[in-house]
Amino acid sequence: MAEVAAPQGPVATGETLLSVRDLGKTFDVSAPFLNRVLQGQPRVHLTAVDDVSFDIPRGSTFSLVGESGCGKSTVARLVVGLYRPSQGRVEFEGTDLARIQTRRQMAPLRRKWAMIFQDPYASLNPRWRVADIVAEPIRYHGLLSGGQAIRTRVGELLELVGLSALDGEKYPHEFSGGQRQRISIARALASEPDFIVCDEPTSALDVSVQAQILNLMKRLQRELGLTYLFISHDLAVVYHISDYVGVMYLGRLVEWSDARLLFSNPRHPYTRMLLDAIPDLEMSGRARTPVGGEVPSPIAPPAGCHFNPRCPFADERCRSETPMALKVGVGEVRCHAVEEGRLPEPESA
Amino acid sequence: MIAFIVRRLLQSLVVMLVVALLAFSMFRFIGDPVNQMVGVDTTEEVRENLRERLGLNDPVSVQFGRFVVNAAQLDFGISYQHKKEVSNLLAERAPATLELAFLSAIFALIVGVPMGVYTGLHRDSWLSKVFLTVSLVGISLPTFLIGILMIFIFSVWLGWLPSFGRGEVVDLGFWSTGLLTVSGWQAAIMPSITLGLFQMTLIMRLVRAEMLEVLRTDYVKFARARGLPNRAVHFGHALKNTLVPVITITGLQLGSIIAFAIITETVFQWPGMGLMFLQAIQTVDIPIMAAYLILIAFIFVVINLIVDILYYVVDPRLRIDRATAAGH
Amino acid sequence: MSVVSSLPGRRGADMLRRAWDSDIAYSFRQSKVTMVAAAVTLVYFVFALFAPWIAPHDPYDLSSVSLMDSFMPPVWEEGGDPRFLLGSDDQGRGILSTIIYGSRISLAVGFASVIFAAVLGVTLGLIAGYAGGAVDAFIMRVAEVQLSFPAILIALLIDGVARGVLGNEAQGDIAYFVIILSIGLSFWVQYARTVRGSCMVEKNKEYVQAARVIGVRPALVVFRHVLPNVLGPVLVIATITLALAIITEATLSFLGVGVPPTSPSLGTMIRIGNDFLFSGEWWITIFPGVALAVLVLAVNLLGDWLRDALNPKLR
Amino acid sequence: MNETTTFADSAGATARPRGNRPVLEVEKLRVEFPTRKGTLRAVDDISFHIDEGEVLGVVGESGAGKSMTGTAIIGLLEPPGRIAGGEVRLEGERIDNLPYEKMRRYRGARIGMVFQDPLTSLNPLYTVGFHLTETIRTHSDLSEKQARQRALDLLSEVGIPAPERRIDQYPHQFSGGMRQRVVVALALCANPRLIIADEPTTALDVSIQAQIIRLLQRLCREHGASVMLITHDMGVIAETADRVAVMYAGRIAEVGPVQEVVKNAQHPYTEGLMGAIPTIGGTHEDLVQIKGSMPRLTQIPSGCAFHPRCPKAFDRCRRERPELMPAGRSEAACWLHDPAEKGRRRGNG
Amino acid sequence: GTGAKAETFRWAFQGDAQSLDPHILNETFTIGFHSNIYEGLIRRDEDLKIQPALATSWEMMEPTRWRFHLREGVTFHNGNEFNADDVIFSFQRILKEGSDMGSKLAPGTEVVKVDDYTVDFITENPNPILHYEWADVFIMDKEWAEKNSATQPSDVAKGEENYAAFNANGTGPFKVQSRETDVKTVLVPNEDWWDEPKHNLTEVVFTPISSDATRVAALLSGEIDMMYPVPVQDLRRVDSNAGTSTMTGPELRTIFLGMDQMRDELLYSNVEGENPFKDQRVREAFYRAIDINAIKQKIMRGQSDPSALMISPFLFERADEFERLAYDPDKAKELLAEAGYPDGFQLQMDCPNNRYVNDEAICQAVVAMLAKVGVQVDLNAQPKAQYFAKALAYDVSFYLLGWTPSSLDSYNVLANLIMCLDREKTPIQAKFNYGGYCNPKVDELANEVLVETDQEARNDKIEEAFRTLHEDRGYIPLHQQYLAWGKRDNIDLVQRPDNQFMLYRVNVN
Ligand SMILES: Nc1ncnc2c1ncn2[C@@H]1O[C@H](COP(=O)(O)OP(=O)(O)OP(=O)(O)O)[C@@H](O)[C@H]1O
Ligand SMILES: Nc1ncnc2c1ncn2[C@@H]1O[C@H](COP(=O)(O)OP(=O)(O)OP(=O)(O)O)[C@@H](O)[C@H]1O
Ligand SMILES: [Mg+2]
Ligand SMILES: [Mg+2]
Repeated sequence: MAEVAAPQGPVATGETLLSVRDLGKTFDVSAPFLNRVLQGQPRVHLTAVDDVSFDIPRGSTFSLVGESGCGKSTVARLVVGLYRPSQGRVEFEGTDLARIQTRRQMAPLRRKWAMIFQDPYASLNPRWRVADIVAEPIRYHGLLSGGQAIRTRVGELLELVGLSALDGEKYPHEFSGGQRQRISIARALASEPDFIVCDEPTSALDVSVQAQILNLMKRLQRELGLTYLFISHDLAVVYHISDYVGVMYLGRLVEWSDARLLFSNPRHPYTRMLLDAIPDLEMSGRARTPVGGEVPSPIAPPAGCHFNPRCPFADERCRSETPMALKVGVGEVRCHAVEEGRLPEPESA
Repeated sequence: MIAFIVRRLLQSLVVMLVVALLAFSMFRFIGDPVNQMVGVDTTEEVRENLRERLGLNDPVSVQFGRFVVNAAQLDFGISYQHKKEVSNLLAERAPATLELAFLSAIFALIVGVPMGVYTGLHRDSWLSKVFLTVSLVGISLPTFLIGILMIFIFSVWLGWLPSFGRGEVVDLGFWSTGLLTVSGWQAAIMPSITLGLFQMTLIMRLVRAEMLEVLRTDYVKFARARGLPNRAVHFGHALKNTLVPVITITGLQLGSIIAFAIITETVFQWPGMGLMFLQAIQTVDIPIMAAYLILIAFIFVVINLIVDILYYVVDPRLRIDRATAAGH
Repeated sequence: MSVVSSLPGRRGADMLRRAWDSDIAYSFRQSKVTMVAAAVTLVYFVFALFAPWIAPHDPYDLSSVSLMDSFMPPVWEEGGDPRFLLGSDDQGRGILSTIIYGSRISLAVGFASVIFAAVLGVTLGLIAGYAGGAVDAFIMRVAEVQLSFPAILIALLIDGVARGVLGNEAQGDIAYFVIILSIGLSFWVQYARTVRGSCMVEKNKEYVQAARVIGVRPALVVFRHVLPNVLGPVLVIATITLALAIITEATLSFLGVGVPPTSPSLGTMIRIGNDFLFSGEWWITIFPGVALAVLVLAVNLLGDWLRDALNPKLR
Repeated sequence: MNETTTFADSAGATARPRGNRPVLEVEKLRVEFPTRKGTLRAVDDISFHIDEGEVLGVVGESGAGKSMTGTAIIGLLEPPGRIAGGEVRLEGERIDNLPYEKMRRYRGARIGMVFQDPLTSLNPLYTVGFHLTETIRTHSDLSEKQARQRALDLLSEVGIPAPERRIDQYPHQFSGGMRQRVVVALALCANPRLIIADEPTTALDVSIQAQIIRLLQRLCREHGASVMLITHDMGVIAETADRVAVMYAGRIAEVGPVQEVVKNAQHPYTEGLMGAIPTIGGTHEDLVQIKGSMPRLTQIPSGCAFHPRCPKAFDRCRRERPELMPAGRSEAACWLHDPAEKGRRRGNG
Repeated sequence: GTGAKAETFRWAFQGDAQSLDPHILNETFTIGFHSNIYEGLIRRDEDLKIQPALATSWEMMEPTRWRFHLREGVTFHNGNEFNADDVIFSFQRILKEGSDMGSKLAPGTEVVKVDDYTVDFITENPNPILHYEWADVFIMDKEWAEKNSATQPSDVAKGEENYAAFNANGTGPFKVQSRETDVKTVLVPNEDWWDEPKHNLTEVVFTPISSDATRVAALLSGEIDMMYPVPVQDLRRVDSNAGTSTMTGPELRTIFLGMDQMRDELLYSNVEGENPFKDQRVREAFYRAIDINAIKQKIMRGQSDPSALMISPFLFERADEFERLAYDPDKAKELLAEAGYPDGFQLQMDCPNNRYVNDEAICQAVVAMLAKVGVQVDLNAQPKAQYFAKALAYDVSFYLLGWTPSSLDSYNVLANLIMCLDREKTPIQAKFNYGGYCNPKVDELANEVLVETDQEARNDKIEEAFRTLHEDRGYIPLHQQYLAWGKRDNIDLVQRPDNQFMLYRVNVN
């Protein structure tokens, strides 16, 4: 299975736009000082992202999937510079973001990326006119000067995402969820970025609207050559939009690979479990092995492989030793069982 | 829990220190304390001598330290006006004010909470509207006006209730109470209603707002969906959840009650601390002002502590971010 | 409609219509009580603003006040004088004129202190909410200290301090500043707490993060994005504290530590009139009392309505 | 953590006890909200039934009126919402006009309900045990002690490990999945004949979602209860339901056996909906996209509410409102299936 | 009620006696309150005639030596004997730090014990009215004071309370049973009083009620038996109420306006470089601007006697020879113009607001009246404590004050208010002449009055002094306010024009 033909497409051709290396982020979630002193509680750190590495070639879509709290959004924020990494680094077009100290130096980079958020209701400032919202990056980065120029550009952007230029006069609450998400996209495109981080952009939308947005995003990617980091917990959506998919569990990237490959031939038991859990629209009558249990607390994750308590294949080693990333095809997987080859082959879907 | 209480205590200590600093600055920097103590014809020599003896020539930090130490021992010096130890003065007056505040708070609670629950449950009934309107009027009439009108009606016109004072007071050693005599209770009726009215309307509106909010929550809906009787839904689930903010606000309001007692005490000639404080303001009797300041802060801190502990008892989630709860 | 709206001339009309159609305007039109309250408040405003043109006399112009005109009952009572519609007070000032001028003081003091409190509270609240951490803790501790002293007490204290520091000068013009300062100081905590709460909610909203991704400076984020979105509750608090401030000013004046009696506010009038309740000159205290209660009631009603109208949960 | 085995047997179960007698019959149900802009019809003359032991899935986009239907059936519409017409019959007994007290006794005892968000469905101030015993004792005359025993049984039945310890804990000490189990237990306390589950899994992670769905399925079968499963996840319906009703703008667009609706949609809306759902293993082609979005209830178009978005709309759709009519093995509210129309069009064509 | 049963008498005043220490404050109410507990060598009867009290008789041995024979067999409330040592102790005590009574004894006076019941006073100068003010010099028990370290009225620096401020041990008709400052003081009759009690009380409860309305209400509702002052506007109401009535009569106090005439520039005025009050025309303009009858009619409701003199006509038999300057605003304006202030000027007026009957209202009226002649006055009305602190610091430009000569003699007025202020002297000469009016001729006359023993000649001199003051317009006398007491009809009491309340003349019927 590993020797699937190298997938064609951006991977082979494009240069790497974003490179994430050994990225880690810990939050201090300790009890207040006094509690620690009086009750002898230790300092507590929550490792939201742990040793995550991946590359995104220009013009492709890299998706992160995983259950709630596994660190997807944290990765996204690290990538766009909302958080500083606790370890590792993020390189954008070869520039290490950690090296940049001042806001001023960061500014030219910032306009090269943008972000789209999950909640279409919270991601637009309700007190601003749509035109102002979309124009904010233009104004802030000083991309255009003159009210008329900006207005024209905003009109273009709105039309690009399938709205009317006249909609700029309105306020966000006058739009439906799908339309708002289009406005978000228009804003994201305003600074003509190369790279857009999409944090669950469709999970608050209805399927019919989701389809519109997904189609729009794909169209924009084709037309503008955009690169996406796409975050979702809906595997079907991810499958649909991605070139590469990474699966996260408790802060770690347990497996990443070419999208089709990953779905047709999942390696990691967790990936398999996720795929199994998806309700099957095809109603193939396939017998599935539901995995019990819930995601443990990220504050005290299980030792060794974080997945071991829920994993049917876990053994002693899994419980004690953290698996290292293992190169498999284009992607990587972190699993002792895969490494040892003691994993049964999944029946292919 | 211990850590929580210790933290609260530490914070209280900080609050008290800040207040003490305020009080001390008042004491030290408003006018020359020596001027307040001696007559105009006192010579500079005598003044200097006095200054030295009072320690006013020491470094300010030393003076503050002394002030705090003294205050901690309840020694606030001698009132300029009464020529009497402030702590004794306050101790004499405190029972009156505290009893008044206590009665008002009780009144506010036992009338305000049921009215709030009623108006919350029966949002659109005419009685609710009456309650709400009346409560608005209650908020809009200044306390002193209410007091004056009450005296006018119940003492002068109808002659039912005494218009001033505490009635007969029984001395229990350190505490003198008016709650053991009929005349004491009679005398307390109008002042405590006057004082409690504002808080009552506040509590009523708060309970109502909270009830409306809680009745909208999923767990109330779910409780109904489980077929629980209204009583259980309204009181077991809804009311209990409103208690958390109600306790908080009531606690905070107790502080206000004591402060508003100043007005009520003035109108009804209630012999409490507020009356004395007002007189102290007019005569710039700094020691009394300073001590009252510290006392009020202390009461507030204690109430807060109790509120926090109650909070702890009521809410198993041990959420201690009161700021958000008190926000609405 | 949007085509029309791009024409500058029609834009104003369009906005008006939008405002008229908005939920707030609708709920306003639905509530008769609120409309009456608004009308009453408006009348007070007009009176306050145009007092010199509206009031029959200028009660502050002492040379026009004659002691011999004092204690005139209202016109409809026996012995009433048509010059004094609502009667006159112990100095011969017309009650009506004095009420009009007094409301002016009450409203001015109320507004000034509310604005002072709002600016202070909103600023501190935004700082605390956005910065978090130690700054937040510090501001909130200060707020806690402040909270232990309710409005009236703070006002009295500041007044007392001012008397001590400024001596009797505090009686003059400074009296107004002292009152505004003291009432304002005692109300900022409410603003700060609410704004801090909203700010902490808003700053985690995605539109704020969107601005941060663009790289907008924190100060600008707070000012341009967060501030406009926390103003709703601020408006509600402002209305409610306006009513409170007016009462507080009246109370202070009643306690004799407010504005000087030569330019009486409603509270001072009530205090003065209070002495004449038993002697039958009820109009000296009752009319200003009613005027005060009606003003405060109207403002409170507005505040009440505003609170409900701006609360999305109640819609 | 041993649910894995507990539920292994429930997977793939297809045979259900089936009676012919409908447990629930809804006829021409209409729910209205008076608003400032006129009366808003959230549920518009819908009719359907649920047979004994049957699971009826209800799908539709947000705001289609799914929850309103459920809430109206259990009689918990919040004013100003009200039932403006139609009938609801539970085992033949009309329940939409019962006095409050009588209906209250039915709630929980004869109809149970599960809400979407397990985080907010439980009162944070009470223990899980209190919730259970309170409900049990409301609907039976068990003693405190017996009720507690029953509560313990229920907890272990829904797969809460160590119920003895857990029963006295507060909701916040439970994870999301655990809480939803408790909620299910609460709904089943008094063995109701019908369970209305309003998006019981939407707030949960995929892996937990599968667990809860299976739990619900199993328990209803064991208790012999019928289920009205409201969701907007077609996948969940496909896995769980026997029949499915598709709602659009307050009306039922199509109702039929689940296989039929999924694979052989008769209504253009259903068809579009199915096409809009991305599937794993499908192509990366653009998704089928229904243009526009569901109308606001205040601006429902005349005739068939779907006609502005419908690629197959014709004149009649704009004028006349179609009722449900037989279409294949299902029923659909679409003029395309009107025999007269078929004839006419055939004739025309 | 019937005679035999316990008669509790409840009464109220607007404030409390500031202390129980009889020497700490020279203030009418406090002294009046003390006079029911403590006694002086002499006392005044209801017509203010001097009566023997703790002294049974006295004589002037020489112009500078007076002998007082003390009453024997008198005991203090604690049972201690009263004797000459107590008298000497008390007269020494009033000169100590913290005493406000020092002025009752001329400087340099020696108090000499002759025997246990005889005391001589040796003065530096002859003084025909030496003992006139001694009804207010209360005699304390020396032993008691020493035992409780209360030999000094106050010692602020010690930071201790003065025992005598909260406990009383006099020889008077009543004993203090309990006291809560500002709340309640209960007195009971002194069974061992040397004099025949003329009351039927078994208990006296005193409550201060500062709010006028509340105090009136308390009387009307029968909660108290007697109270004063009754606000003038409420007199009618109290009278018309069944069961209550008022007692009014002119008080000895004269209310007047003072002006700063000593500074070269006023402290509180917009006039720079000169002091308008130094100009007699300005003072007269002020005088004439004030419509005293309007004040009487509207503010005092008739409860005042306009006065042309700085002393009550009761206390100076030739008072009727004086007449007030007529109210004449036009003349006032002319005078101001002549003086160089055609457009008037601005100044600040200090006024107490809780000291005299309607004090603040009077000041407001004065301000309004002056406004009519072009003088703009900022009114600074303040509680008496602040007011007196300010006035005693001579920090006023224009002020309202009231004065009762405690010796009931004109010399007291001259010496305290009219002679030239001399702050260098100890005690200060004319201490209460806050405006520093000064005319050496008056000083000379006053000094003669002090030693003049011939009544007619003395009156001539007094008349001349007052005439000079009047011509100078040194003060603007306003009126004598009326006493206004309210009581229940079943109470029998006597009202003294000096506003002292003699509990031992109260009967409850
Ligand atoms: N600012 C923060 N402080 C402390 N903990 C945080 C913070 N942000 C995130 N976390 C924790 O880090 C972990 C990862 O969070 P993250 O938001 O990245 O998850 P996610 O995969 O995006 O989840 P979801 O699907 O719910 O959005 C979670 O356990 C979360 O509680
Ligand atoms: N209180 C209300 N007042 C007015 N309209 C309401 C009210 N509650 C609900 N509605 C309207 O009723 C319609 C149906 O709502 P319902 O909650 O049944 O939708 P739903 O299909 O359950 O959607 P979702 O998938 O979002 O839960 C919605 O369009 C909503 O706008
Ligand atoms: Mg996330
Ligand atoms: Mg719903």
